[in-house]
Amino acid sequence: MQSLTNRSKIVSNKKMTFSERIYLVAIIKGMFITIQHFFKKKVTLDYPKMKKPVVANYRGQHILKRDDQGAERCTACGLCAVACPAEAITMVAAERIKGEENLYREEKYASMYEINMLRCIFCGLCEEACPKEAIFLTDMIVSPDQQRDKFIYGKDILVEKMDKRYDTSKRQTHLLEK
Amino acid sequence: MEVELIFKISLVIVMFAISLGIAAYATYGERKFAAWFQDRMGPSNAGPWGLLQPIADGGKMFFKEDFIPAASEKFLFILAPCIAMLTALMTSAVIPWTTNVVIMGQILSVQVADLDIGILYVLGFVSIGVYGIMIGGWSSNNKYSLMGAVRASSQMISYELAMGLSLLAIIIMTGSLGLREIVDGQTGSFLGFLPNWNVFKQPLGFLLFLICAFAETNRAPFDLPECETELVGGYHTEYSSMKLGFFLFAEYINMFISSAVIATVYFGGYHFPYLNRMISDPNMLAAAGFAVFFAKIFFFLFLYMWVRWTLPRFRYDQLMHLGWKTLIPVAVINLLLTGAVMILKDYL
Amino acid sequence: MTNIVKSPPGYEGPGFFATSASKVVGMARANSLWPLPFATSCCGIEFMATMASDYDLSRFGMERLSFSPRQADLLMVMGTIAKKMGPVLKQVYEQMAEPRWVIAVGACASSGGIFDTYSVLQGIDKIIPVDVYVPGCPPRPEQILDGIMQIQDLARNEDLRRRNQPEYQALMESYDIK
Amino acid sequence: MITIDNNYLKEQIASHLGKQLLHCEETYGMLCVETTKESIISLLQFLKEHSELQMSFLTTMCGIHYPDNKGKELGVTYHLHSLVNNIRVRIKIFFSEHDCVVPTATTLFDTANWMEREAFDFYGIKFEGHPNLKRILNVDHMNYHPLRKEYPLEDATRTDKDDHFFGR
Amino acid sequence: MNDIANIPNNNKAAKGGDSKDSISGEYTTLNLGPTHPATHGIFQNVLQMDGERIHSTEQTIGYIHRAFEKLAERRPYNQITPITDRLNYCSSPINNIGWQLTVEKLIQADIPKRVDYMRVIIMELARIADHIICNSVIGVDTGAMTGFLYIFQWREKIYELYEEACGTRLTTNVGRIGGFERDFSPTFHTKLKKFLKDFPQGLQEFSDLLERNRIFMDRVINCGPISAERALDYGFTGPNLRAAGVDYDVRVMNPYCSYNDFDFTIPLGTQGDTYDRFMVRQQEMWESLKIIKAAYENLPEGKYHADLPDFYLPPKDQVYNNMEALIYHFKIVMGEMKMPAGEVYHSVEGGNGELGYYLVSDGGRTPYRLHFRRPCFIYYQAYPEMIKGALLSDAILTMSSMNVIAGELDA
Repeated sequence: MQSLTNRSKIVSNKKMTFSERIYLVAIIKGMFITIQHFFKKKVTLDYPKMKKPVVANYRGQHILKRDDQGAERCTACGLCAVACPAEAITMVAAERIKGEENLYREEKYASMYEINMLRCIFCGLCEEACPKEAIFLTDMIVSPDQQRDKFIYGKDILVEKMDKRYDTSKRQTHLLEK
Repeated sequence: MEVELIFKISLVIVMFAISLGIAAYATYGERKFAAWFQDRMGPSNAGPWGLLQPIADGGKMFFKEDFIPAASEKFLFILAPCIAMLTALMTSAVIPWTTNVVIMGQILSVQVADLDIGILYVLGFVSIGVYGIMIGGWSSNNKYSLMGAVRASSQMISYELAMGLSLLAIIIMTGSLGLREIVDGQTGSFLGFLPNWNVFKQPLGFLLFLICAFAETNRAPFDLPECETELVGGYHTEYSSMKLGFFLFAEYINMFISSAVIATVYFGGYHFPYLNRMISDPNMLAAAGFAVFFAKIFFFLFLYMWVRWTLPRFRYDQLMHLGWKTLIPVAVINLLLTGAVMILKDYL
Repeated sequence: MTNIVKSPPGYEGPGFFATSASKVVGMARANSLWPLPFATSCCGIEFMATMASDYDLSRFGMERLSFSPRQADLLMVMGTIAKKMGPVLKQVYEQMAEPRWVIAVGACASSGGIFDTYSVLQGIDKIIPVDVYVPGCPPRPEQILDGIMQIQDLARNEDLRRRNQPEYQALMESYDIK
Repeated sequence: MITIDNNYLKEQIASHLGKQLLHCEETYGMLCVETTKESIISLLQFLKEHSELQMSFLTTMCGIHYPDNKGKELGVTYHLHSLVNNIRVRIKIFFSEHDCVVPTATTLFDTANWMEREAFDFYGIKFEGHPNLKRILNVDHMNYHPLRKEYPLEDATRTDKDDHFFGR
Repeated sequence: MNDIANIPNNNKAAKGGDSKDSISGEYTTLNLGPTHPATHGIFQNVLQMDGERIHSTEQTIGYIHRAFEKLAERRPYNQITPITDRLNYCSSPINNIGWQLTVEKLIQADIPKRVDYMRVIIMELARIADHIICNSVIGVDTGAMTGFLYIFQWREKIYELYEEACGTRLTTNVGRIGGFERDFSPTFHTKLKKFLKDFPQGLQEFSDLLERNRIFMDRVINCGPISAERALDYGFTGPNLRAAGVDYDVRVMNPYCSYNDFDFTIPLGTQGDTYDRFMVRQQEMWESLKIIKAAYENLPEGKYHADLPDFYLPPKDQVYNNMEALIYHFKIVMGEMKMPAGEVYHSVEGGNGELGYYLVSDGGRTPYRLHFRRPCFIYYQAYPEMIKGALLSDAILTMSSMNVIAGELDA
């Protein structure tokens, strides 16, 4: 086969020198490397006693944000569900009735909003799709469970609690035009 | 007489317990050291620093379902781990653990049986040990097991030759087959500054013996009979529960015994330079000798692990080539040289 | 002599009533779960990361992977199980010696994930009983470890006789195992 | 010295195929040729053994299904690559789904073996002369060819999806 | 030994499964997989063995067939990126970016230089990550577990870099059609600098452990060789082809992402055996490192995405406040982009070789047909030929050195 480019270089040398042939040199060299590591500081993260910080834009469990007055931002437009490659999001839209203005920001809201966490692949497309700053992925980790049904997260889990608000200000800074 | 009998019986029990304990904690040590070699932490959740890990493993295995495959030879299937365990435990009978002790005025040797043919006894039991693996692999009626068994037996047979030849050189030098005499021949100093250990007189023989010991105990780089990536579990693929435990245990006991034999034959056993000059009380000396001996054993156990977590393993045919085409000729040359030196010594 | 000795505190329900003997054995089992990694795809790579130095599975006494199902205690199914693979998985499960636990790691093994397609099994619980589901695609090593710790809890609190209970037998029968 | 470019390639193919050249266009820098299944092997052989072109590397091949294209429902696309000249060509053939027997390319390229098995598995295209034409990715007892457009993607056993929202 | 070759049928052995020695003409059937430790649970090789020697092999694949191609026909263009993640999951970013480049070729987008360079950095990191897996697994399969654990720590560092760049570790879903979803964060820069500084030592240490160790060399030299002609006939690409001595590299032959700006050599082997494959991958990591350095040092200023209002999502604050942006946003997310009809083939140099995307668009919401040229799938069929007459251990090593990734194999 002729050479296709002029940038190639043969890198594998199969000829062994005498010192390589008698095994011992490489063995001792190898053992020297491993014994150095023996006394090195260990890199292990002793989970769960220690936790590794997760980056701000980590794609973990979702939350549905409320605005500063405590009203749900989601308007049940369904974009997140359409954008979901795993088809893990289901929602039912409802009209806001009088007196609920403090609960829901827009006139339409999601009366049911479920994410199947077992289906979800945490790709982040729903967050990207949301036009209302309502759904965010967070650095929280969805914990394993023993029952399959428990992984269908409804609004009770997803909607953020006002006393435990989640700071998403660092998440989408890149998407804002400076 | 009675004192001696009681002493021997208690020695048997103590050594039995020590063998088991060391084997158990060798598994722990292996896991911990392997972790340290690999920048990891190693077992840490079972008890403080994971010290209860071997007990957890044992406890789990005892209560695991005992599975005998329908296609297996049931009797042999059960017999195999027993043979492996039994031979491993019996080998230690001839090892002299330390200098004689004095109890109630009687001089007692801390050795279960001071046989004249101690070395032959060790070699004999080691070669019976392979039957455990062979029978286990064959009776499982599993192809991977069978291949493991075939590998194990051919490997053992090939490496036993070189091992025997390298030991022969020692026997020529000391003129005895008894381990006690071999140990006691290693007091004093050699060339003025080295301890009079056989390793300095027989460096080549030691290297050969060490390599063969690795092969005999099925340790990396010679762990072909059970190499995971090729044969799944090798000869013990079909074994579950404590029968598997026996096989794994036997491997560690064998490691312990072979470390003891290496220390005895090449590293002066319980002797250490100036030890018997510093301590005059025989019982204290025995205790110190015991400690020295175990320190040496532990070093070799560590070496086993160190090598295992460094080297890749051989291929089956390369292993055979190494055994037959390299180690045996070198061992013969070593033997001839030793003989020649011995004859020359007589003339000079 | 009407004084009846009170039963020791334990877990209610048949097979979950842990006595002290069971507790000791359970502790031993929990700390010596030898996994059988049934890794088929992406999650298998994440399992490698869990096993590697940074997360180090050996802390739980789990670094001895037993590829022979006879010796394994924990079947870790990681990655997509296609319908072609299903019977193989079931056979592996059947070959495992009791007690055995199963952990479904990742969206694909737990539910099929994004692969809602003709060739993919929609969750391994269709063919074998699953003890713990770990969500994520693939889960972080932390999540895998969380799942393993849940299995440890199960092992620790399991009664020695549970596997002989009619409930357990019925469960096995419902999966047509043995 | 001939410059080997798409025009040269086109001329060569046209002169080889004659009337069998059904369609030829250049899209996104790659020449795309349509021919009949009778002449596909001779074309592939011609290109492979051509002393100048040396298109001896079968990059990939795959089936395609146009259910509305009556009489030409199924197709196979070959991508050839000349490593020496660094030029690629796409060759397509179309045929009826009732007569989906195509001569095999395994006689020319060993690599065609699994690709043809895959095309058979997905589209039911039968490659005449293939040494081992059976399903490759799906289970043997599957009774349809899943990538044809009429078959659904979804697995019928999925239980956790409620389709009536958003009309999915 | 000659009579072994012309024994016609070994069905008997397959049925009975009993082993006799080769004189009687029967072989042992050994099922390597689908759950063998070295196959990582994904494919099956039925070996006809004469003792430890392999007489013939029959492969069964498809154990994780996930119907990517069908799935791609039902998903809008922007939802295909997460699917490509799972093709060759050892180097997901290459798959992601390869797909985006294909669509960009279809829509003939003009991509800024900065995006190209950012892509090069991410892709070369992915290549390193991919080769780390392959080479360390060769190490593990020879029994050297420790090297694997040393080098894997560096993979963990690459994971951290991915996490900085896109928010997750393995299945990255990085980049969008037209560029990236976000610029490299400041932490990414510091981490990348640290990686570039420290990784050479780690790689060197791994080389020292294995490369010139005779035990290792004996194991891998002459193990599963394939000649250049046969390799080409079997459609080999990537490191495996280069190990056979053909300097075909998509990055050089059909440069994409401004790869022609970078100067790097193509490492070659001679015989196509496992040692060649190992060494080629080893050297490619050094080359990738060189490319990353060059790309990072010359990283141009500018936007991290192309100006493609029809395909690239508008900035979020405009979506919130501006009606026009909101309409575009809806259109893109729903997949109602103005996708031109046409056919395009684009290939990138994936971890295992030429990763090609053959996209047929009819102008609709989803691709009409999307065929992936999966290098693994194509070259794995050469396996029986490569291990014929070899020992069982060789078969295992050949398999791991070919780097067969299940996701890519079965699609």
